[in-house]
Amino acid sequence: MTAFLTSLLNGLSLGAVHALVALGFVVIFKASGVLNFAHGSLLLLGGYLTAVWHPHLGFAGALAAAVLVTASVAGAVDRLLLQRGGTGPHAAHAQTIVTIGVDVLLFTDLSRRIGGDLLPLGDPWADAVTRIGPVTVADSRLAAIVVSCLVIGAVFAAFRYTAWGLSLRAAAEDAEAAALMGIRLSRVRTGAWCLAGALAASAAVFLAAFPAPGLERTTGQIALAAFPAAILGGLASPAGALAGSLLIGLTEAFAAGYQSELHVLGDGFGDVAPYLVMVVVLIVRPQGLFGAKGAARV
Amino acid sequence: KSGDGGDTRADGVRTGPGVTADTIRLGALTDLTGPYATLGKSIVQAQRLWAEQTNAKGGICRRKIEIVVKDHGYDVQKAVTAYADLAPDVVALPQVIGSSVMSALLDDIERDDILTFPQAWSASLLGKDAVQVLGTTYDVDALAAVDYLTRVKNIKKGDKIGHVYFEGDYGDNALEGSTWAAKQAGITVVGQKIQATDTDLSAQVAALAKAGVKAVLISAGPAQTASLAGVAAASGLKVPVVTSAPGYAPQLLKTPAAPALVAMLGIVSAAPSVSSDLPGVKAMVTAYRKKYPDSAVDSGVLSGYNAAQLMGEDLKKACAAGGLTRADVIAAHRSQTDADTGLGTPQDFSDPSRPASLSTYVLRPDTKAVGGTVGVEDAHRTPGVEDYLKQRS
Amino acid sequence: MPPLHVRDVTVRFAGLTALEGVSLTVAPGTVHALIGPNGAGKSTCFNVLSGLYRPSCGTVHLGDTDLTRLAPHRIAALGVARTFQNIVTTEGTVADNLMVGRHALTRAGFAAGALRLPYAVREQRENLEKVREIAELTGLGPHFDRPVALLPYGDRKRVELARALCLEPKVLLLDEPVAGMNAGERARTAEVVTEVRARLGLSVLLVEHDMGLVMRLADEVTVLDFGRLIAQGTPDEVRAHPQVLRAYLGTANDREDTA
Amino acid sequence: MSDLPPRRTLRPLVILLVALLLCAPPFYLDVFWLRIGLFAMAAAIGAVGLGLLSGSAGQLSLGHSFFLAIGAYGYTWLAGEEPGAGLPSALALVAAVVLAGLAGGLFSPVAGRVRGVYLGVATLALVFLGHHILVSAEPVTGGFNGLSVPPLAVGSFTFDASGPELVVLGVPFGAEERLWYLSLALFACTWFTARGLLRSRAGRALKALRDSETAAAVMGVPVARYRAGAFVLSSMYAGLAGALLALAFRRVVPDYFGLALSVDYLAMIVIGGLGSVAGATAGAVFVTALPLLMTRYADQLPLVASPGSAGDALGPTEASRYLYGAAIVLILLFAPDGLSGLLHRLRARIRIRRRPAGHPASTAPVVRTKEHTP
Amino acid sequence: MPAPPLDDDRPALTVEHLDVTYGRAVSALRDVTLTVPPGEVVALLGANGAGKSTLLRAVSGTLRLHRGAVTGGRIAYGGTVLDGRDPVAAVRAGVVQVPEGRRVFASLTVDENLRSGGLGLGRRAPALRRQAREEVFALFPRLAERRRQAAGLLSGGEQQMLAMGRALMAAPRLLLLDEPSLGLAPLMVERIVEVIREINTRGTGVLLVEQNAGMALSLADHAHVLDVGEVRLSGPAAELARTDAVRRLYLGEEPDAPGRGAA
Ligand SMILES: Nc1ncnc2c1ncn2[C@@H]1O[C@H](COP(=O)(O)OP(=O)(O)OP(=O)(O)O)[C@@H](O)[C@H]1O
Ligand SMILES: Nc1ncnc2c1ncn2[C@@H]1O[C@H](COP(=O)(O)OP(=O)(O)OP(=O)(O)O)[C@@H](O)[C@H]1O
Ligand SMILES: [Mg+2]
Ligand SMILES: [Mg+2]
Repeated sequence: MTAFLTSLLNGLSLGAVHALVALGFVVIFKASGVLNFAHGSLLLLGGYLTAVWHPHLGFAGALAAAVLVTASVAGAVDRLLLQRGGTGPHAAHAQTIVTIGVDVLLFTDLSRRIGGDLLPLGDPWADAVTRIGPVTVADSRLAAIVVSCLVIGAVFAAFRYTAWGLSLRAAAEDAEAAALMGIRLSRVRTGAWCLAGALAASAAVFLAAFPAPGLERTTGQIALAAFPAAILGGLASPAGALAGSLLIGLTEAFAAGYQSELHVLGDGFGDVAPYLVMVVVLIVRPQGLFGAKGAARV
Repeated sequence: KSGDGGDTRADGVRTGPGVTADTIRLGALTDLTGPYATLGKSIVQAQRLWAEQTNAKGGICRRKIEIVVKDHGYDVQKAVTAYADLAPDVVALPQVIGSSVMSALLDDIERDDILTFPQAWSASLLGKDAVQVLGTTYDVDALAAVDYLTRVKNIKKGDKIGHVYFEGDYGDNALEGSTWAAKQAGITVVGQKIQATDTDLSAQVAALAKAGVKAVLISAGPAQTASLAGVAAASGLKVPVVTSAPGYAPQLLKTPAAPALVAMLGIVSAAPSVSSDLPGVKAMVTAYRKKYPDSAVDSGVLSGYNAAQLMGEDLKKACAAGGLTRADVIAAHRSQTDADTGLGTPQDFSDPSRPASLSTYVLRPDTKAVGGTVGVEDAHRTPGVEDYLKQRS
Repeated sequence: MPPLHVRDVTVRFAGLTALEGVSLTVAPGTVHALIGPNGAGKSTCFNVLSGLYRPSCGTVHLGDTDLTRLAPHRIAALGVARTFQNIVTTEGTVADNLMVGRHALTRAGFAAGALRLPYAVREQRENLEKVREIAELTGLGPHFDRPVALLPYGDRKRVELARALCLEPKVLLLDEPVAGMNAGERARTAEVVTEVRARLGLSVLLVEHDMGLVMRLADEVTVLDFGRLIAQGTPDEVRAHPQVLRAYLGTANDREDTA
Repeated sequence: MSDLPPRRTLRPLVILLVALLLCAPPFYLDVFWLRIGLFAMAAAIGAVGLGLLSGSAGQLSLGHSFFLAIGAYGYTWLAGEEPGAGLPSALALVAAVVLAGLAGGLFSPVAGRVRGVYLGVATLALVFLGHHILVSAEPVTGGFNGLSVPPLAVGSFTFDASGPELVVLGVPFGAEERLWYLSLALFACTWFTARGLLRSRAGRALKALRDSETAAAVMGVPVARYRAGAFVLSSMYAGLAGALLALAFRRVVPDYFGLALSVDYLAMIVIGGLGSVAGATAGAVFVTALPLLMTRYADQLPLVASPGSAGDALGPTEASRYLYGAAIVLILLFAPDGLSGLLHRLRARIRIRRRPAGHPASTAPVVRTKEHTP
Repeated sequence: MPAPPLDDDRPALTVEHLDVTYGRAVSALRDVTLTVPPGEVVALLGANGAGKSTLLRAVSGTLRLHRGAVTGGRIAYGGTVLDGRDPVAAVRAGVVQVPEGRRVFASLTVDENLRSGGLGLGRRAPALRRQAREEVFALFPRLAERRRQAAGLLSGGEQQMLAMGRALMAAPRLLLLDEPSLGLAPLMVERIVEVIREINTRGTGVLLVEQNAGMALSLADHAHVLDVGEVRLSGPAAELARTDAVRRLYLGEEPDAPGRGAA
C-alpha cells in the first residue's frame, strides 16, 4: 500500500512537471503548427541561467530573470528565424526543422558551458521532504504540483477567455481569415512562443530540483517524455496536456516502482511503458484523449 | 594505403603504420562534447601531459610521441568515420571512450591489430588480443562491493540488497558480478534497471524501500548516484550505498545531495584515490596541476595517465625487441606480467581473457580532498574472485 | 442503370436531428433536385449517400445493393460520385485531380506503379486521354496543367464536377455545382450536366439554390425543411406548393424569378 | 510539368553523364570520402522512403530509425552464422527488406488510423521499444554490443576485402570501392521506383489522401489501406538503407538507431525539399556528409583549437556542431521549400527571364485551404 | 453593429491604376481604377478569374499570403494609404472583408467566431460587444440557435451567415463582400439584400462582388465590370443593367433563353 501511494504521488508530481513542458509544446504547436525540437534546449537555457544567476540575484530573482530571458529567446527564435521562412504549405515543416538547427546551436553552446557539471539551482526546497501518511514526497515536487496546476489553469483560462487566446485559436485555424479580422498574426504567434519559453524555464527548476541531483547538460532530454504526454492529451487543448502528462507520469512511476513484477517484459521496461500506453491510447482514439475529432465535418 | 608489412628503418627498428624515423603516433578516440566530455577531457589532458614529459626525457625509441585526438561526441557513426580516418597512421590507441563505440569498432580494431586501451571496463571486452581493459572489470568491482558490504556494513545472509544499474554493458556486467557474489553470501539482489536519462530515482528508491533492502549498489553515472543517495536519505532509507568509479565525480559534492553522499557512499575502484599518498600519484597530481591549473583533478586524470604510461612501457619493450609495428607492440604488451607504473596495483597482461588486475580499493567522498575522495581500504583482492572467474569462463 | 432508393433515413447529431425519415428515389437517367433552406439537411443527405455519415436508421440502396453500411470508397467503386459544397481539391494540377477521379476505375497498385510495369504505364496513358476529354468537355481544357490552387473559385468548382465525372458514375451527386459562377457560366455547366446525362444515361441528384437551374434541369424535386421532407413532385408542382413558398422560395420569388 | 523540347533531347545525355560521374569516385577518392559516400547513399535511400511517407502521404514518422534497425539487424542476423539463420547473404538482403516491410505492416493498426503529428509521436514509441528489444533480446541481437555484420556475397564475389584481390584500372578494390557500386545500383533502383510510384495511380491517391481524406475516400481511395501501404513502403526503403548502412559499418549496435537518427532523416527530407525524390537525396547527402566533413576539417578553421586542448578553447566538434546548426537554419531561412525548391525557383526565374509575360511558371501553390465541410 | 455616426467627412475608397501580380509572373489586375464613395454600394461583376477577389485582397492587404503583390498604382481609404499595408491596417481603418468561401474558424464555436470578429477593434466594452452580437443574432436567428456549435459543423449557408455576422462584429465603415449570396437559399438571399441595405443606410459603404448580378445591380448605386484583369465597363448600376453585354453575360438573358432565377 505504501509503495502504491508512493508511486502514485511520484507519478503525479512527475506528471505535473511533464505537464509544464508538454503545455509549452501544445501552445507552440497550436500557434504555429511547429513541433518544437528546441524545447529541451530552451528548458536547459532557463535552468542554466537560474543556476548561474542565483548566487547574485537570489533564487526568486534568478528564476524571474531566467524566465524572462528564456521567453525572449523563444520569442526571438520565432520572430527572427521561423517567421522569416514565409507561409508556404510546407512552412510549418521547414520551421520544425529550423528548430532542430536551433536546438543544435543552443545545446552545443550550453553543454559547452555546463560540461560535466551538476549545477545546483539554489531552490528554496533543497532536500526537504514532507510526510503524508506513510509516504514521503520531496517538497519541490509538491511545489511542482501546485505551480503547474496554477499555471495550467491560467493558460487554460487565457486560451478560452482572453482576446489573445481567441486570436491564437483563430489564427491556428485559418491564418488568412484571422488576418482579415484584424488579428496580428505574428504578434500572437510570438506571444505563444514566449509563453512556451517561460513554461520551459520554470519546468527546468523542478527538473533539476531535489530528487534530481542538479542541472545537467542532459536535463533537457526530459522534453522527449513530454512528446507523448502532449500527444496523449491531444495536441488541441491545455487540459489534454495536463491529463496526458499525468497519465505518462503515473505510468512511468508505476512501471519503475513495480519493475520486479514486470520483469518478464525485460528490465528497464519502465522507460518504454509510457510509449506503449501512448500507442494503445492512439489505437483507440487516434486524436488523443481530448483531441476533437476534427471540427471540420465530413 | 600502406600495408602492415613492416619496413625496417635506418636504426634497425621494424616500423609500420604510425611510426616514422622520428615520431610515434598514438591515437585517442574520445568524447569531448558528449555525455562523457568531462572524462574525455581529463584523460586527454593527462595523456598529453605524459607525452610531454616523455618527450622531454628524449621520447621512446629515440622518437617523439605524438597523440592524435579525435572527438566523436559519443556518436557511433562519427566514431566509425573518425576511426577510419585515424587508424591508418597510428600505432596504438591508448584511449577509446564509449562502450557502444568500442563495440562498433571491435572488429576493425582486431582486423587492424591496433593495441587499444578502452575507457570501459566491461568483461565483454576481454578475450581480444588487441584490446586491453586496464585494471578490474565491472563485475570484479561488484564482487568487491558486495564483499565490502558484508565485511564492513553488516549485511548478512538472508538480507536483501538493491542494485540500480544502467542499461547496457556496464550495468549488465556489474549485475552479473553482484548477483554471483550475493548468491555466495546468501543475499538476494533486487535489480532496478535505469537509463542514462533518468536522473530522478524516486521511483526506484521507493521500489527498493518496498523490497526492504539493507544496502544499495549503483552502477550508473554520478547524477544517478547523487539522486539515489539524496532521495534515499530524505525518505528514510538510510542504508549504505556503494558505487564503482564511473558512478562518482567530485562535482557531486557541490549538489544538495553532498551530505547524504558523504554519509552513505562508498566507492570501489581499481585505482587509488587521487588524494592518495602513493609517490607516483602525488608526482602526477603536482605535474598536472601545474600544467592545467584550471582543471579539476579527478579519477579520469589518474586512469588516463596510467593508461598512457602503460602504453609507454609497451612501446619501450617493443623497441627493445627491435620492432615498433603494431604486431610488435601487441606482443610486447602481452609479455608484461607485472606492469607497475606506481599509480596503483601492478597488472598482468599475459592472458587476454582475464582482467588485468583483481585488486580494488575502497574510497569514500570527501569534500576537502583532491579529486573529492579519500581512501578507506587499500588495494586488496576480493576472496572468491578466482572462483568467480573460473565459473565465468 | 439502377435506381437509387433512399428509405426512411434519419440522421441525428448531438441535440439535433438533421434528417428525419427522408425517403426519395432517383429514377435511372433522371435529374432529381434536392432543395430546401439552409441547414435543411441536403448536404447531410449527400454525406449519407456517399458513406461519410451512418444514418441512425433507414437504408440506402443502389438497385439491389445496400449502400448504408459501406465504406465511402466501396460506394465510389459502385459508381456513385459526388462533388462537395465547399470545394475540396488536392494540391497539384487539374490533371492530377482528375486522375484521382479515375482511381476506382483503374487497378495498378503500389508495386506496379513503383516498377512501372507495362500494364500500369499503359493504363495511365489511356486514362490520361480520357481525363483530358472530360476536361475539355467541362471547359477546363486550357487549365489542364495548372495547379488547382491558383484557379479562381468558379473554375475550382468545375474541377470538382469534372473529377466526379471521371469516375464514370452511375449516379452523380452534385452539391451546388454552379455556386460562384455567373449566369453565362451557369448555363454552360447546365449544358454539361445535360449532355453527360444524355450521353451516359446516368442519374443525377442535384442540390442547388439557383431555382432557375433547378427548374430547367430537374425531372423531379424533393424539398426538405428542418430535416423533414415537405414536398415532392415535378418542378412546377413544387414551385406552387405553399409550404415550399413559405419555407424556401419566399413569396417574392415568382416576381423576381426572371430578374 | 512543362518539358521544354531541348531539355527532352538532352535528357539521356544528362543521365549518362551523371551516371559516369557517380561511377568515378572509387578511382580518385580515398576511403574517408568513399565512406561518406556510402553513408550518404544509404541515407538517401532511407530518406526517399521517408519522403514518400511524409512528403506525399503527409504522414510524419519519427520511427524511421526503427525500420533502419530492422533492416540492419535483419540482414545481419539472417546472413549471420553464430547467432543467425545462415542464409545466403544476397537472399538475406532481400529478406531484410521484406522483414522491415512486415514490421511496418504490423504497425498498420496505428499507421492506418493515426494522422500527421499524432503518427509522428506514436512512431516515437517504435524507436524506444525497438531499442529496448535490441538491447534485451541478446541471443538474437547481440544485446548492447550488437553484432558483427557478415559481408555480402553474390556467388563468389564478396563485397569486402576478404575475397580474391580485385584490381581495376590499377586501383585495388577494397570493401569501400565494391560497396560503392552496390550502393549506387541500389540507389538507382530506389530512384527509379520511387519516382515511378510518385507519378503512378498509388502516388496520386496518397497525395489526395494527404490533402483531404474525405475527398480521397469519396473518389474511391481506401484510406486506411493506403495509409498503411505508404507506411509499409517507407519501411521497406528504410530497411534497405539499414542493411546498406550495416554493410558499410560492418557492425550494428543498438545505440546508433536512436531518436537522433530519426530526427536526422526528418531533417533530410525537409532540407532537401518535401515531396520529391531528388530533394530527399540532396537532403540526405547534406545531412550525412556535412557533419563528417566539418568534424574532419573544422580544426583548420580560425579560432578552432585542436581537440582536447586546455582551457575553454572551441574544439572542432563544437565548431562543426555550430556550423551544422547554423547551416540548417540558414538553408531553411532562405529556401523554406528546401534545396530542390531553391533549384526550382532559380530555374523558374531563368525561364521567366527567357520568355517574359508567358504563361505562369507553375510555382508551388501558396495557400492550402483546410479541409472544410463538403 | 454600431455603425459610425453619419458625418460628412466619411472617407471614400479609391483605387487608382492598380496593377497586381501573382508570383512575380501572373498579372491579375492591370490599371484598375474605381472608387467607392462614402455610404454607397458599389458592385463589381466579372467572369471567373476576372480578378474580383484579387482586388479585394489588394484592398485588405492579404495578397502577400497568396504570393501576390501590388506592382503599381495606389489604394487609399480616405487619408489612409492601404496598398502595401497589412490586413490589420485595413481593419483598423474600418475596412472589413467577408472572404470568398466563408472561411469560418471551424473548430471555434459560433459565439467565438463572432467574438473573433471584434478582435481587430482592440479593447471594447463588453456591453457594446454583447449588443453587437445580439444584433447579428437578430439578423440571422439561425446562428443564435447554433451558438455553441463548432462552426465547422454548420451547413454551408449557415457558415455564410456566420462569415457575414463575424465581419459585422468589427463595426466596419466599409464592407468588402466577396459573393455573400454564395450557397444561400432564395429566402436567405433576400435577407442578405435587406441586411446590406440596412447597414448601408446606416452609412457603411459596401463593395460587393457578386455572381448574382441581378441582385447586385438592384442593390448597387454604381457598378464596374472586370474582364481579365481590366475594368471593361463602369457606370451607375441601373444604366449598366441595361447594357447588352451585361444583360447577356451576367444576367443570363440570352435572346432566346428564359431568364434564370434570382437566387
Ligand atoms: N457533423 C455534424 N455535427 C453536428 N451538426 C451537423 C453536422 N453536420 C450537419 N449538422 C447540422 O445539420 C444541419 C443540416 O446541415 P446540412 O449541411 O445538411 O444543411 P444543408 O441543407 O446542406 O444546408 P445548406 O444549403 O446551407 O448547405 C445543420 O443545421 C448543421 O448545423
Ligand atoms: N495565388 C495565385 N497565384 C497565381 N495566380 C492566381 C492566384 N490567385 C489567383 N490567380 C489568378 O488570378 C486571376 C484572378 O483570380 P481571382 O481569384 O481574383 O478571380 P475572381 O474574379 O475572383 O474569380 P471567381 O469569380 O471565380 O472567384 C485568375 O486568373 C487566377 O488564376
Ligand atoms: Mg449544404
Ligand atoms: Mg473570386
